[in-house]
Amino acid sequence: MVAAFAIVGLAGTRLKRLEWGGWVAVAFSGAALVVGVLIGAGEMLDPGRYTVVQYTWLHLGPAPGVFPNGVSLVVGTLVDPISALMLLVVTVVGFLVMLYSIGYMHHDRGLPRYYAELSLFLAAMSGLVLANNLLEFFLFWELVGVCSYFLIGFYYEKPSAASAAKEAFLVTRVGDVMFLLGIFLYFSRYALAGPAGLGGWAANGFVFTNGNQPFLASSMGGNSTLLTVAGIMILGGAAGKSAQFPLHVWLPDAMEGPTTVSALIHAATMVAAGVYLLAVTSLFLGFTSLDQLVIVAIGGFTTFFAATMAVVHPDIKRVIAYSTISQLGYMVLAVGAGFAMVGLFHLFTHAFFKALLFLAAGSVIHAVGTQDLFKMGGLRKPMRVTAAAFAIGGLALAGIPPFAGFWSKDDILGSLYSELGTHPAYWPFFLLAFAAVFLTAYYIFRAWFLAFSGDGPRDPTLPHAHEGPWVMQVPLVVLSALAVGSGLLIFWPNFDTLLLNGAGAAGIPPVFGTSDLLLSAASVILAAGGIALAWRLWGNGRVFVLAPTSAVAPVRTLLLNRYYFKVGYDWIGTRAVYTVARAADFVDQFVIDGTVHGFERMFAGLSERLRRIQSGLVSDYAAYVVAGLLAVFVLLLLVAPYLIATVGGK
Amino acid sequence: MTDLPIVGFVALSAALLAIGVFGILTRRNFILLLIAIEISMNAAILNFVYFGAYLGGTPGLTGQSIAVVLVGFAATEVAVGLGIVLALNRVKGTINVEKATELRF
Amino acid sequence: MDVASFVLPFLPEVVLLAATLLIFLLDVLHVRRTEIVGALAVAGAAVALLLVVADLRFAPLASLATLPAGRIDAVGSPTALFAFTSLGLVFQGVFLIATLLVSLASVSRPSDERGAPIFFGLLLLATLGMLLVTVAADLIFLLLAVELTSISTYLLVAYTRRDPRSLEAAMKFYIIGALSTTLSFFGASLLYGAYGTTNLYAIRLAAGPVGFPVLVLLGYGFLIAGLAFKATLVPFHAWAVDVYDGAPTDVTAFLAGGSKKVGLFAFFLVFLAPILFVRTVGGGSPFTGAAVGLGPVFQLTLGVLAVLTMTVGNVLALLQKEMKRMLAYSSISQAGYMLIGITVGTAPAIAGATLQIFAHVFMKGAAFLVVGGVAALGIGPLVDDYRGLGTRRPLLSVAFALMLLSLAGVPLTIGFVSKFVLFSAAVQAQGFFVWLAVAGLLNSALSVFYYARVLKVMFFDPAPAAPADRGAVVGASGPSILPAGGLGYGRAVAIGLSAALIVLVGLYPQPVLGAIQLAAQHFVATGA
Amino acid sequence: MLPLISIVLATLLAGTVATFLSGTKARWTALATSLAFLAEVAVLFVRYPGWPGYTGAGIPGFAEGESYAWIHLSWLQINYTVGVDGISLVLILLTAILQVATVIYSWGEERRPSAYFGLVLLTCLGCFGVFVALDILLFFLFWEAVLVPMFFLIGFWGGPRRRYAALKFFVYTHVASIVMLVGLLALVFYSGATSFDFSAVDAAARGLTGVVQAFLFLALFFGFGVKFPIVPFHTWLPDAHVEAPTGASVLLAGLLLKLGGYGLIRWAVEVLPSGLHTDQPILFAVAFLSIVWGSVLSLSQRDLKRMVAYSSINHMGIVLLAIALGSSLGLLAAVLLMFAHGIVSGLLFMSAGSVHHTFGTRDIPNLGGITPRTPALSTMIMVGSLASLGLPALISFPAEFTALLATYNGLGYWVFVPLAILVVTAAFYLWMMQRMLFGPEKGVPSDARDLPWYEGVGMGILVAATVVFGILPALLVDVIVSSPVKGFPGT
Repeated sequence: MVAAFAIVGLAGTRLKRLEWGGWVAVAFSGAALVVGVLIGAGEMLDPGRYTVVQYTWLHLGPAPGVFPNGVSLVVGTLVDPISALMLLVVTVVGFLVMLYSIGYMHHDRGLPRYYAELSLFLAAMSGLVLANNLLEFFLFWELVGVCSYFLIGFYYEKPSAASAAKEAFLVTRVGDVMFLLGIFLYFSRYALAGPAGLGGWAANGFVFTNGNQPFLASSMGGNSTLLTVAGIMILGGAAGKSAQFPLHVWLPDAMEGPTTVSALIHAATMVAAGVYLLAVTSLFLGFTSLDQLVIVAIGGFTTFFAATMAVVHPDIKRVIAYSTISQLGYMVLAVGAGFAMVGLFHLFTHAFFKALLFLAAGSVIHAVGTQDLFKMGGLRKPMRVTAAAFAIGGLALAGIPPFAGFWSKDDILGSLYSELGTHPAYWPFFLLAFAAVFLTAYYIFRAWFLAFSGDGPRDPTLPHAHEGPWVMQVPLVVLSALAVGSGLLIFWPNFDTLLLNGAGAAGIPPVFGTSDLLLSAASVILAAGGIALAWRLWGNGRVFVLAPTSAVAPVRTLLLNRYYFKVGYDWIGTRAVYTVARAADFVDQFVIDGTVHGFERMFAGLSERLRRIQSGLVSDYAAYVVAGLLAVFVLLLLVAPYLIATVGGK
Repeated sequence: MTDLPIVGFVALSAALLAIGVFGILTRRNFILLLIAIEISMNAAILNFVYFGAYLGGTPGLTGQSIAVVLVGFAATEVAVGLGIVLALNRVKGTINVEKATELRF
Repeated sequence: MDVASFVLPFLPEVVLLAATLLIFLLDVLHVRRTEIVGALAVAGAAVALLLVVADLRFAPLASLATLPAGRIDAVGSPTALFAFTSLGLVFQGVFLIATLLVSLASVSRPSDERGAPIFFGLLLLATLGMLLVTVAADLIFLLLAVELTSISTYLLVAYTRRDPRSLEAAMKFYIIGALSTTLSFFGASLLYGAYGTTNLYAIRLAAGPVGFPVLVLLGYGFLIAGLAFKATLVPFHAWAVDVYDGAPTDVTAFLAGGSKKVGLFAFFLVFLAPILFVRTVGGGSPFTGAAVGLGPVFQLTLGVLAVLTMTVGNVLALLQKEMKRMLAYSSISQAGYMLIGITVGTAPAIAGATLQIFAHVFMKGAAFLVVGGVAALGIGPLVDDYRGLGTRRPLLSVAFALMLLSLAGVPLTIGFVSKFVLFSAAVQAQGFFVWLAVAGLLNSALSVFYYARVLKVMFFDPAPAAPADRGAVVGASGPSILPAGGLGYGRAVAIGLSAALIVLVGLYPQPVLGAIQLAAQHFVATGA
Repeated sequence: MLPLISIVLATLLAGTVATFLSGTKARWTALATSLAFLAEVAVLFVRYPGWPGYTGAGIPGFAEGESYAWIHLSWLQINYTVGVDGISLVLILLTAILQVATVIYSWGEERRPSAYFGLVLLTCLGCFGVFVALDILLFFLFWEAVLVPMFFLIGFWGGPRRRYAALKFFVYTHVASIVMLVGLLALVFYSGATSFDFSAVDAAARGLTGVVQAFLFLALFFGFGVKFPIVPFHTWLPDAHVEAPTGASVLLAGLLLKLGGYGLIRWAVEVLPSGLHTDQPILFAVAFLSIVWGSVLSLSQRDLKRMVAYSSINHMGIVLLAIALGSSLGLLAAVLLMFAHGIVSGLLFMSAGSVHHTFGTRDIPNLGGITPRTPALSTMIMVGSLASLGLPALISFPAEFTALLATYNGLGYWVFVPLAILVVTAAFYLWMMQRMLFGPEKGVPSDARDLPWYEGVGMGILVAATVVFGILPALLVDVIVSSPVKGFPGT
């Protein structure tokens, strides 16, 4: 069933040569949506059902050492509550973005390529969430990375787009490498050190399940250096994909791609795969407490760190991109603290309201042809739907009840807060995450006010704005509904059980909805404060100009320059590495080849010198004969007997 | 016959060989070279004679007869040498081996 | 004594002698046409070769246990002048093949009427000397037979009598040759003094020297020097380059392909005995006083000579710009390889060296025949003059390339098989000899440089703008695939035959190698 | 029983000769031969697993074996012995695929096509021979026989510095062959093997002491290693590749480098396991050096072909690493990697060749934004690059994954070195694509056309192989695993 879906997605890529290719893609993604909803609904109505389909892909035979029982690589699908949830996100957002693209991408060249790549992405992403083992997970993980690479570089004539695509691939590649090492470490951990009956884990192909039951982290137990390193490596992989500090640099640059791509890949699905990976790992494989601290630290820090950069950016898409990094930080934080389900819940809601924000931003860009917030203004009049959608997304992001973001973000903060007693080391990161709530509300409404409030565009050369076609509006409306409603899922009677079943059996504290009312109130007040500040500075067409002499001006420069991370990475990536490469090239050409040529010259010189003895004068030749005779005598009478006597024969 | 001072005789022929070889190394005139070759050849012939005499009996006779053969051979060899001298002289106008160094290196 | 029983074993030699006499007789009768005289020489060599091969074929080589009566009398006797050995027979075959190829190539050569009888007559006479060397059982007889070859070849080099280069070559050849002869005879006289006999078998069988022990080493030392001249070992090699260069190219082919092997076979006869029958010389080592086996002493000395010869030959060939001199240096280095076989001294090694010598006829001898043919096409003597030959003369170039590749020891050629057998024999002997194999292999790696350079020039470099093909008789313009175009059919056949054998034996060496192996085992087992 | 391998050899030989003689029709002869070869290899493949009862003339562990006396002397027993096992079969398949692709790709060769195609077939013949030979002399013969046609291909059809490159190639590989030959001979004679056959040598070598094994292994390692090529004996490779005509480059990277890997497995690792064990640190050091060096140097190259050539050094370094692990998992990885690299580097070299034909230069900085003008060529470059940097669903991924897994299995955290280098590998391919394929158009002549049909088909075959075996690597793995890897504990 699910495998068929992947094939449908792949087959879809082949049909895109036609003029109406976009609609074909929409149709296929619609079919996928139906399948996804069916699966999701099935899990919701009958939670705790695990459906495993599995084939052996490769049998590599036994390997003495770490894998004495042999290694099999399998492919298969595992449908469980969390994968169903993810699949729902992917198919819903995928379908809506496809639909939206019909309008948004209308004027672009290379549409067959666009739809083919997008379809391939959807197929790969679906495969990723349904994978039943780490290897398959990694396989699709790489595939979505490549799709992302091509889609970021969709406008490949633009050097900045080509460069951003490369950057995205490379930075995530760093993460991938760590991920792969993490896989190996977990492999060996469960192949050798696992409890009885689990030794065959590796032989079974590293699947998450044992028969029809999931392997769960608690059954492994224990702390070890190996497991710690493995966890850090998995975190590295996730950090690359989910753009966590310090591998966050690629995501803002990835905004070079079409906005639809940003919405689907770089907001809702692919970047969330990192969080999904962490969640899956924490549920099935287990993190040590040190790992957890590191993950919490990374997540908490990223949350705040990315939010600060969003505060000053003039580009509407990049503001949302930083926001994505920041929100992903929340999820990482939650997973790290042991609340995988909570993190996934935020992932779920975030996918909808962030896709909404992007699509709304896309609508704006479609209308005015620029991404610079400071050129826009007063757009709420000609674009009512978009303005409303952006506002709903913003409210959800800011965490204002009853919008979806409130429920999930509040849950994260609450869960973390409940852990502070046992883990005082989490305090600073809790505070950072808490502070980020304020920043989040501020920057997203700064963007809203800049774009939509006021009387008209600040740059009068902008074209007259108008709302997009219905194919663009429908997704906005649907996503708006989801941005409001998806958080309410928390009140679904089965929802608790649904997610608990993923975790409860594992013995992970099923903390869910343990929000402290006081804490919730504080965060809502903080968010409201952020919105108010934004109104104060930017509302109603105001433009807040920071005096260059102000004390915070250097901070602003620092933020605008993204803490100089990009500069530093560029330096490493080009200057440092290329210098080493040039040096190596020099060694190759002059030292190694030079040595060889030196030998050549030596022989040539020897040849030249020896040639001289061939003087042409016969008396010389006779002299050589005599010299040779004497040499033979020396050899025969002295050297040979001496050598034989000392070395002892031949 | 066995009390021949054989060491002395061999020393003599060795000296003869040395003289001949010295001549070959130092002379530049082809004719003189031929003479030097003959001198050194005679050292070998003399050796056969001494040793023949020293060994005596049938083995001794072998040496003597070899000496006779070698004398004939030496003559043949010199004749060929002279033929080359003549040809060389006709073509090059000289029999100085120093002048014949066209082939070298 | 029954004349027939004396003459019959010498049938090949007699045939050659008869042909030689006939040629000189016809000369007197003013019948000097190249075709007639050449045909006579070819016929003589061919008949002799057939007789040798028939002997090899029908003599029950396969059985080592029972030695046949008749021509092969392997044991020899302490008083005999001759001993017919199967290995000697193999060498007779090698020599006759060389002669046959050279005379075949020279048959249709445009040469002056006056020169033909001298050329072919001397060629056969030299061959006669070579054949006699292979049956020698007596040191003096051996040296005299060598001299018969030497003197004939001195004259052969000079036979044009007008070319100053040839005459210069002959002069050098003669002087160094005569000096070496002197040294050889002097050495022989010392051995005679030490052992009281000049018979090789008697020397071998003698318990020890009757005279002064040091004479033995000195005598062998002189013999090494004297015979090394013929075998072109470094540092006794200097003449060879100039002579190979200055001599008429077909004579060079004969010198390189044929007569130089005489020296090597003489090494076999003279030195294998002390190596194989490791006996001590009284008096012992000057260092320890202990008795020293002759074998190791010779092996070390010859090993040093072998390495020196290979290396110097190859290094000097590296930069040679003239084709003939390059091939001459290569020829010197090949002698070094062959000497490895003698140094190791086991039956496999001797077989390897013999095969190498056999192969060298087709590789180097035929290569010089090609050079002679190319010169007849009006192409200059420098390696660079061969530019573009590959396009203009594809077949000739391919044949030449085969010979060079074979010299370099590239597989699928006879040169590879021979080196393979030789070096594997050295490795098999283990110890010190492995290093000989390594030295040999490294040298053959070095040699690839200059062979490859010729290939590069022939096939990759563009032909010179002005066609240098003016001497070509057939197909003067444009590529000609006619094998004989301008070469003469005899030469074409000789070259083609050699190239074919290089590949055929390279692919399936069993028949040749099997015979050589038996001969070598025979040689080692019976002491000669 | 059909002497199948001899039939294949005869087919190739006849085809080669016919091609040499068929003048302007040579490409057709060559294509016919190649297709026949491919069909025969397919038969070999189909018959391979569990062909009942016939394991060859007493050659344990091999199928389709044939053995005939060749040179039998008292101390040399040399046979014409051939046979295949899983390892060789996979590499033979690679040979056949590359041969077909190369012949089609080179369809437009106008300079002396008969000689060109003849030499191409001869090279493949030699490689096939190396993969089937089970006798030391036969092996060496084919081994060397590959050099000569390649020398001519580079030297005659190559680029401006072709003579230097051809000579360098020949000399390097020839010197290595000689060391290898000494090693093999010593192997026979020191072990006292009764014949030059693999089985005999393999059996006898077990009796060698550890020191001798280690020493012999080193000699063989050097001999095979230069072909790999291992750093620091690698400098012939970039020069040879850059100057070689495209077809020759493909064969050079796709097949000739594999000879080194195959030789090392067959004649050193399997025969001298304890030698491998002793020398392992050296091998690891060399492998890591090659991996890092090849990758870092790829970064600094401007010439597309040179870049790909250096990346070959990197990939073959991983192969060496996998072999050096001395585990059956490692060997499996090595063989898979060799297959993958053969196909992918072939594709990349063809791309580089087409870039050169189309734009007159391969200088990456001088080209830019070629995709709109030559979409097919760009696609090929992308597929090749992505495959080379290990994208899943393409052939390199299962191979690299297995190799890394094996490395982790054997070396633990050291696996981080090749892993980290994966980033560098990605970097230079991405850099190349960014500059050459994307961005504003630069350096594209006005008459530039996309791939001619034959180049497209030639590359298409390789792309197909990349995808098919990438998705279904079990086709290869099952064959490799089914053959018992000789000489390892735990198998």
